[in-house]
Amino acid sequence: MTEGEGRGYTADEMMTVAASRRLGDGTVCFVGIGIPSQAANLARLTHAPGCVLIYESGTIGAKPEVLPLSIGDGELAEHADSVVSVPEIFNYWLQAGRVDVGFLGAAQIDRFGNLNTTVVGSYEEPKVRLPGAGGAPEIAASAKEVFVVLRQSRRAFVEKLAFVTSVGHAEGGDSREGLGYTGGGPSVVITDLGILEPDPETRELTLVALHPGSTVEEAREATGWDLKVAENLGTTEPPGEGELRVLRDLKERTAAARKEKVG
Amino acid sequence: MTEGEGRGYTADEMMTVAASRRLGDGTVCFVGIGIPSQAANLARLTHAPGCVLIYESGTIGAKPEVLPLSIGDGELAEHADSVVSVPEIFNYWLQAGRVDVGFLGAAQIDRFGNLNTTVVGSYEEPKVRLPGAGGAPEIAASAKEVFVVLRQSRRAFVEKLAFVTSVGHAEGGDSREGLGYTGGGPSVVITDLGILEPDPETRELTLVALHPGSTVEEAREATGWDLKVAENLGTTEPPGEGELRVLRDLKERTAAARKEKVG
Amino acid sequence: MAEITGLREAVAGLVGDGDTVALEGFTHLIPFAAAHEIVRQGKRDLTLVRMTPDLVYDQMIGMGAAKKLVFSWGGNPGVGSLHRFRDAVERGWPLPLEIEEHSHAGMANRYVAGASNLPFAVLRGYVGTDLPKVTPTIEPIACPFTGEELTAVPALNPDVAVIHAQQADRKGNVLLWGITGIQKEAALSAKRVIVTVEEVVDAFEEHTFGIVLPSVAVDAVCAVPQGAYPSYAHGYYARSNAFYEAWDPIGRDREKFRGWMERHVLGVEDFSEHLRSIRQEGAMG
Amino acid sequence: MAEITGLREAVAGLVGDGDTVALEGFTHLIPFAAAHEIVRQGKRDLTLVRMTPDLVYDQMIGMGAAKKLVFSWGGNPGVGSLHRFRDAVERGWPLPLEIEEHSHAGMANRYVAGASNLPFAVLRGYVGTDLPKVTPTIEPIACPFTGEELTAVPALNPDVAVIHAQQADRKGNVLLWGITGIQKEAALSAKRVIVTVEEVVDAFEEHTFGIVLPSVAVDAVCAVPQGAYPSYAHGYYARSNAFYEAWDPIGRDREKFRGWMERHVLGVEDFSEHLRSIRQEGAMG
Repeated sequence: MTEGEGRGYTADEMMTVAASRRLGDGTVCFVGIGIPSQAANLARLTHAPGCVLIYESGTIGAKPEVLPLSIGDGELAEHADSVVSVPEIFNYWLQAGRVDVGFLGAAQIDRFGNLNTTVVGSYEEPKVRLPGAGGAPEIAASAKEVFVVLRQSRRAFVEKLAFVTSVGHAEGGDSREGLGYTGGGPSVVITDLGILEPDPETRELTLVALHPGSTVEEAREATGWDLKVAENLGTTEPPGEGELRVLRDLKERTAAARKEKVG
Repeated sequence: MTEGEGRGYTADEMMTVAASRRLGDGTVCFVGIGIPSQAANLARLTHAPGCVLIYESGTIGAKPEVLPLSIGDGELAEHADSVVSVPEIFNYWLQAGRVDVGFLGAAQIDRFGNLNTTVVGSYEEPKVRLPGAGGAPEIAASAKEVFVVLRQSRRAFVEKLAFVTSVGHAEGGDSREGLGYTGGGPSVVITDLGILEPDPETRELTLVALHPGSTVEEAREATGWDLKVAENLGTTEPPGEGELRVLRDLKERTAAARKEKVG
Repeated sequence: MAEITGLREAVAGLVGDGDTVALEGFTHLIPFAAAHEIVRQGKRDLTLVRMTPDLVYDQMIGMGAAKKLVFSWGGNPGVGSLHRFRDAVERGWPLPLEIEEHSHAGMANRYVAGASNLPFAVLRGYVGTDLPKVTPTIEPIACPFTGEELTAVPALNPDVAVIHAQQADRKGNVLLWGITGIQKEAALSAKRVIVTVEEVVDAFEEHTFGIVLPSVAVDAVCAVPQGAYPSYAHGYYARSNAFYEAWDPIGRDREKFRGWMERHVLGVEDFSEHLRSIRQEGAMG
Repeated sequence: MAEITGLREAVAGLVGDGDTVALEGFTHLIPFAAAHEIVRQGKRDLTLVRMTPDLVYDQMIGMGAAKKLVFSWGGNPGVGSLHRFRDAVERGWPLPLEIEEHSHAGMANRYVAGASNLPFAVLRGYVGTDLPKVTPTIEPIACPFTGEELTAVPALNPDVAVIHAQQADRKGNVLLWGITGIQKEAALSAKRVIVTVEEVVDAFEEHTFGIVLPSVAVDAVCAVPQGAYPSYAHGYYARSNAFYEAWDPIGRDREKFRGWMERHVLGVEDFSEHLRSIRQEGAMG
């Protein structure tokens, strides 16, 4: 993890805050565990109180007090507007096009925002067996847009995925449209270094903003392909005091709640 | 309605009691409104307390105190073991093969137990527009066996149905098997005159028993085809005192409960 | 997100002439108040979708609001025929009524497909019946794994779904309990959703067979106490079986029917007046 | 009708070597007690089906009970890898593990098809991914009405489904509430059903997101308090996130894992002893 040295926040905090800012108020958001869940809840607790958070365990309008460790913690059902079955959440909500934003992480991403969470190495004789698809392929297929959040490195940002688990912009251009999906694919990739967005024509991920202190060279170094950079490269607004306080409070509450003894 | 003159019970009571006796204890029974509901509840209140009554509105293990007028009266949900959605009752229960006995009525029946509840006359210019299919086609398709209950007359027992709404034994013989249904089709037809069962080979409905006081001639007269009669024609045991008392109590309770004022 | 609004505004804003409209409620929670409002506003050329047309569509069809009916069982439950429905089908009065008929299982699965954004659903049924001869929306489909032949029916995606529920909270989340039938799927299959409720409450209580339709899946929530009468609202009031029985002679006669609708539906402002009006007249007179 | 019986008898009578077995519970109500009993009885050659294998299958796979895994997400939620699962897939220890992997939506719909007695389910997914290249149970299917191409997956019909629930009544009806995940469909898709419950009660209370699995759909009900530990039972006990975190170093090491399983699963009589045993040792030591 790169530290935002001397800047009073970490690179992960910058990434989480940047992701949370993209969530508009009232957005229906399909949330994964980890940074996505942090970012979505940060948004809910700051500028987007009307966000509707959906977890794939079937909770709609979840309002967790502390961050869940798993996708189905009791915390999520406790204050949810509704709790439905897993088939319903995937069929009646995600596939039905009711989700505005799907939030995904990945082990690997390619230049068109396709994602791998299945395997590194060959499928038959894997170097690393990853958890697999989970809800990701259909989130990538059916959410109106997808936010991808992951740390930028050559191991993660690769020229060619070992396995395509979830489709982003496929082969680029309008190739995604030929697949018959109703969702729009990734609209943004937020990393610890900056923000990438697909080019409107080619759909290739393009660096559009750097977080304070990051450089284009760093970003190029951390990307396994020849990274395109926008002409008008922006700089991310650093985390505000309020954002940081709410995020850290949330993480402290979560850590405190987890300090229960085993057994 | 033929009266069981001087015998202390009506022909409809005989029909209802005869139908109720066929329901074994513990049977999972998909119940329609009218005589089927009377017969199933009579069975539950007499020899088959472990019957599980399912109504297509989604109530499983219904235990109505009074007979529902509709398939979805509140009475049915009140003491049910479970209440599920309509898609679930049809998909997870009926189609899944969990129903032992489906109870059906009809406007018309043919010699192979096929049923019409759609139309009399032509479909485009109907003489009588009947209610239509409802749950009947899939009850006929998927219940392990089907009990048909209807009053015997030339208008109802016809040579050729105006419309096949629900499949019985199709064209007879093993023709039903070719349709790919998992249920066994009608195993008995109970009328106000007697009891018919499909011939094991031809599957043609055959009169196997007469209710007390009915004659073969009467039954033939009330049938629109050349009715087959079993060699060992039985006689139905008349309704017992207990059966009649429970049935009449049930109907009285029901009538009393309905005497609420309109508006 | 649902707006909590008046029924008149909701129907005016969300139901258009020529729309495909599904008013659902399986015996329980039938949205009579909304149906009356649609009739009062003179909506026309509707394609009405409903598993069990019941009195609610008998009234709408008899008033000439519908050009087509998609359904699976058209009777007065436990009583007999829907005479306005029959008159329209048998004699084209007041207008010819196109019909598209399925079985309950077919209709239920069509809503499920619609709610799931799939173009069709698969079930075991229809084979060997005459339904495929008269209903074009039934096709065979083969399992790509076993080769087995089954039946496909197309999704239902009404322009508007209307349901009645017991309660909404102030954010517009909707709670139903008791027999919930096909309401969830009907609502989720539609482009626009109107829900009438018995009351708007601060918080919901626990009900084991309860379902909550989240606010985000609803467009308008309208408080209409007794809005499901003469059907029932579990926990609020019982089904008026007497009304269903009394409807038979009214529905049977064109003049009686018109008169009744004029007095009790067209001639009143809203559903609470409707209820006063039929109560005044007494015993459905 | 469900028999209320002991877990040992239920597993002995209803689970056979070579069976396809689905232990379900989506984070909530994971049937750990039943999994341990299956391991203790030395069941072999099982095809294990589960959307999220979790620690429960990490333990079963590590003990060599499985020949095949059908799944959609194999991790330690919020913590990291399932090391026993990875060791079996990457290095064939203790036995090679055949895998059949789907997405969550695919698995969920496979259970729905199984519960519905249909040979396949239809969804929008898999197209453009590498999953169809490695998973043979994914096929294209065309809509017979629109021609649109979608994806079909075959039904799941396990020999045995095992779930954990909060309560059963004395007739064997089963009540679950909170996150109910895929449990209903898993149970209804299977030929035989075992349910472990926190307690058997005289009557159920109201719970809005509660579902009741009727007795007639269940074979055995076994009272096993805390039988979902270290997952949770809403209303009874919370998820032991600490256990999930502490599992990582245990699962990571073959010897540590074997030792732990021998001490706390094979070496105890039942799940209450298991709980005593891990508590005695303290902090997962």
